[in-house]
Amino acid sequence: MTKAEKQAEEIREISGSDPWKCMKCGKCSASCPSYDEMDIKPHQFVSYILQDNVEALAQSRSLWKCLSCFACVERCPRDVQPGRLVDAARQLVVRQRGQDYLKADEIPELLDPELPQQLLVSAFRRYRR
Amino acid sequence: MSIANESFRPKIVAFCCNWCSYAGADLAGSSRLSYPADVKIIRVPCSCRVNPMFILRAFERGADGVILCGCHPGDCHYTTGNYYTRRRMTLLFSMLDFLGVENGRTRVEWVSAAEGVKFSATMNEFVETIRALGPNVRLGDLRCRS
Amino acid sequence: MQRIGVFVCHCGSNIAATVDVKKVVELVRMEPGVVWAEDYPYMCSEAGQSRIAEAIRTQKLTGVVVCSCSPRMHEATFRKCAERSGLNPYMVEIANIREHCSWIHKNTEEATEKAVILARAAIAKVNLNTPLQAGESRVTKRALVIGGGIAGIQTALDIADAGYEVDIVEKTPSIGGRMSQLDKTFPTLDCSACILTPKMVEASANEKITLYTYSEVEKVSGFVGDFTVDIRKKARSVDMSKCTGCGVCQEKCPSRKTPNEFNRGLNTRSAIYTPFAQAIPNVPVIDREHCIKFQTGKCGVCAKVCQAGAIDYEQKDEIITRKYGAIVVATGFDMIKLDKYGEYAYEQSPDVITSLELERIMNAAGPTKGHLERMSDHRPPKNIVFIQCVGSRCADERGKSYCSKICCMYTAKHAMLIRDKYPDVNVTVFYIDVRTPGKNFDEFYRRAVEEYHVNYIKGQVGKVTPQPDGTLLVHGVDLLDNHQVKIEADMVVLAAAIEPNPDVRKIATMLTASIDTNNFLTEAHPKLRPVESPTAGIFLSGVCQGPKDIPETVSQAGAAAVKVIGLLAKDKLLTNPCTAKADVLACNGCSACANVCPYGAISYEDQEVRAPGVREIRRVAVVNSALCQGCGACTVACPSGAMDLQGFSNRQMIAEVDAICR
Amino acid sequence: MKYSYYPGCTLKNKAKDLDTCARASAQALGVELEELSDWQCCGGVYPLGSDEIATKLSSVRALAQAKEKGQALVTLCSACHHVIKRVNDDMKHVEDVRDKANRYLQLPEPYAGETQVLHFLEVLRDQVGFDTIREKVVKPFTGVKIGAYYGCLLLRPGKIMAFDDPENPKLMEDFIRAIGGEPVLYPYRNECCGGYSSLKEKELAGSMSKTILRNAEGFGAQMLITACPLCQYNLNQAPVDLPVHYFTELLAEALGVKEEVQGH
Repeated sequence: MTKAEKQAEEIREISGSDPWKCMKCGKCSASCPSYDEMDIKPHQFVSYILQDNVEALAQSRSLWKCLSCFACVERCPRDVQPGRLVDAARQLVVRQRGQDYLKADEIPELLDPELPQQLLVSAFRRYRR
Repeated sequence: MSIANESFRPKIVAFCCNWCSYAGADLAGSSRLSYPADVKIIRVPCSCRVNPMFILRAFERGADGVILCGCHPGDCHYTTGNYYTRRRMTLLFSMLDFLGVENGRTRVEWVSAAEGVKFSATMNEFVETIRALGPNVRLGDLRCRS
Repeated sequence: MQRIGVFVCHCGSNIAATVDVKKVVELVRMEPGVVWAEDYPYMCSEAGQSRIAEAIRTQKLTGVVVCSCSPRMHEATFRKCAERSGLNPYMVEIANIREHCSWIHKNTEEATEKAVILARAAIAKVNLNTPLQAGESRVTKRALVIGGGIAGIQTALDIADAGYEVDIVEKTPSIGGRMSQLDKTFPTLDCSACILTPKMVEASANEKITLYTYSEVEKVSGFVGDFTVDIRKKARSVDMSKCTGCGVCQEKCPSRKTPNEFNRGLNTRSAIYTPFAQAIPNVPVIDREHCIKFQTGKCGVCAKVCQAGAIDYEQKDEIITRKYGAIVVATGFDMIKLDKYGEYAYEQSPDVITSLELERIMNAAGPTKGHLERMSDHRPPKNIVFIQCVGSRCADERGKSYCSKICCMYTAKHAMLIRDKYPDVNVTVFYIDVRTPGKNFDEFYRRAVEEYHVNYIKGQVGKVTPQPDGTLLVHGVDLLDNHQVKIEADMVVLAAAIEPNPDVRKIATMLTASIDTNNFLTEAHPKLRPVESPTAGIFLSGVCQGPKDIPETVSQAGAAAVKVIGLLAKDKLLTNPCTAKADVLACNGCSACANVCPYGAISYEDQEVRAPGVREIRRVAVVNSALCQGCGACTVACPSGAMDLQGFSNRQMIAEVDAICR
Repeated sequence: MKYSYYPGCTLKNKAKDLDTCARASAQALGVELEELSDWQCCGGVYPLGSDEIATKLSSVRALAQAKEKGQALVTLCSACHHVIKRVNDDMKHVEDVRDKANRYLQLPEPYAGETQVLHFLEVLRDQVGFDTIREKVVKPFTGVKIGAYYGCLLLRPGKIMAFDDPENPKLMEDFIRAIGGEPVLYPYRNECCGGYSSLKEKELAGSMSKTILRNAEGFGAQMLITACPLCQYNLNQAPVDLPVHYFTELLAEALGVKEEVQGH
């Protein structure tokens, strides 16, 4: 098993999603509110995993644009639920140290007086180890 | 047969009704879904044909597990046969359990003609259970032992 | 002692590659009763069968065991072969060493060992077999068709054409079914009513056909050739012999708020109604739930205006009991409910409709008189979006796992008809795949694109959001261009999945016909016996067996009719001789067996019982072998062991158990 | 009616109104909310990775505490509800998570998802009943057109959250009717507000919130209600003049207990 295959396998395991069930209908991409921000679109995520192309996913902007709104999870007619694959890929990246999307020193300038604690907590959890 | 030094190979009798489960077993075969050779199937017209005597006889003759397969409730070819089976076997199995033949050794399962996958999975699982339980020592007729 | 011959089949390499057939032959020779054993590459072949026949004659065999494929495949073949050679066919048993052995095991040693054990069990059974004679039962030369859609009508017409009586039972007030709701049909675009109505008229005029409309099958008993069926004729509240079909009652009826089922609820109808103008019979029914007279007692307008005096508020449901030789199920389909697809806003917006609703809107006799308009404000739409595969091809519990098969074609038809009649209207179709197998089907779809410039986009729609201005914003995706598509539509049409008529479960249970997980009726063989149910005497016609379009339905309807005719042409049927039999010496007439018999095949009579030291008249069980289907329920219920099943006797079963556990 | 109550961090700080109004209303409705003694932050987002354990533990602690008291666990913040409900589902159905969490926490008694997790809105619907609320309302929002904003976290994934129809919910609309208001149905009520992207992707979140507000406004809404502090923040950041309140604020006001709260 090559490293790429191993990583793809790991993503499938972490996500608990079965990309082979995908019938490429695109309902995930049609539902995604951050679609325009993403370089790799939700339905492409599934294909990338099937092709063991984890390297591209790890470099992808899409990891940080997914909002975990679960629209694709709810609507996927094939139970593939691409949102879970996106999150698994994100986990794979943030678990490697130094890959955090959010650095602690950036925080002060991002704050505003109204900002709820929930936002900081959520962003921290999603964006860094 | 030489079972001298091999690991435990259970004897398992499976009664399958002609209309659903036997066809399900055929489907498992034509789909090449394997299960251990320890399972031997006896064809009956309906699961309700299986007299508790047959099951007692199997254990007496050294079977380690007996499984009964019939049509799903509501789908019986004879309308109600599997309901009789369900009731009869509930009684029989609890009695057998009382006599020391553990509940894991007896089982009723509904397998339709379309469920080759289920048939194979059920048999694999059942054989696993029996292997874990080991040889059946209760009810065996000592005169039958070689 | 029996003289048994064992015949081991290689099935080419299907068996021989895994099972050491020579070794099986060698080992079974040592079994009690076996006087002959041989192997051959294809036992079922002409040559194989003649070897069996030869051995029966030369070895004077009294029993035969064939180790081969499943008895469901070739038991009948080998039994016929034995019969031709002068051996009772029920002296033949099959050891299934293919499906239950060679195909599922890899290890030759294990497979061979198992094959030998299976052969032993069969040999042990044959040692106890006795010759059985198949009985005969008579065939009632009349067929019943359940469902009066195009499938049922065509089957009935074909059966009647061969000269047999046939009854159609239809639940709604008129025959015609789904096809009567359609506007045009693909791929020829001829008008549905124009080709269906003549068939409906033909069915009602044919003297061999009896129509029971507004009726339902209530009870079925009996078996192939001799079914007894109770049909409930629901009270129409209108005397069919008096009504002239003038329609005045419907015009004058003051209760007009009931959703019109025929128009899929897009408009309303009166409480006394015929579903559509060409209804057959053209006799209205009173929907008692919505009738003012039945609900409050005060009204009776219809009775007052009826010149023929046909209105009968006192009419009662009537049960008709009839005998049939064969039953055809033609219960058809409906569209799935869309309440679980909130993202498509079907329940939120009247301008999101199903394809069948569009069919009614396009129809000249429909709620809009054939004008394409939005149901919310009756304005003509400018942008129509079609969404495919709504609830089809789903792995989740919201939808169906199968492809509904007809949607790609009817959507192309709708798109084309709209573009043809209203060239200014933009039509967009979101599809996952366009599936057009069928004669002239792909050409038809291509015409929609090439000639009519329908905009096909590969990708599914995520959500339809109704906007404050009344438009519907469709959020889709174009997977080929890889961008999201947002279309401001003013009408959205959903190709909802089709599903078998929900009543079919109840009917299948009455018929003991098997049904799959999607509620489609199961065929006896998916390829080779597609119009028969595994239950003898039950036949399948139309979508109750699987999704189909009209041409396919009509072909299947004809095929089912041929099967029925083949059955009804026989005067007698051979019955299964594997029936229960009571040993009068052991029977004490306790009734335990009769209580569990699902066929009412067991009765009791006083018989003189004679045995050494016994001579008395006793009440004993008697099995009617024409009614007994051989399930064996009684044999287990019998407390004295008097009841036994021929062909599967207690001794035979125990011999098999012993052989396996040896 | 006595419940364990898990407020969550934001409700102790920026979203105090959500919390205090709920408590006052609960009291007025005869519901006792008993705050867990030492709850910890839920983490804000549910860890989707099936091998994540550590990030689920704080929820398990809260759940186990409620179980010990024999009470259902009530939450207010959508995010807390989402996380705790899903972790509870894992504890009930995913053997691996259950084993690992129990081994780590060494609770007096192993926890296996026994606690019932309820959102306060579910308590209002199923335990108190909207009819009862209607009777107790003293200052109804008569004639006020109110849009419910559900967001994502309460509804999805529908199978686990089992809150309402995830694509066409009606719970909050029924709530609005109960307090005398007129619910406004608009299709974006279950679309994402931008969530945590507003920290680094302000434009993205802003445009999404704007779409939601414009749509609600178009359908005639005079205000929106929500159960989520982050949704409220995001929606309020958008340049649309449509007030967004917590549903508990309106409830307290309708029940006539709002002043009390502000008096404190």
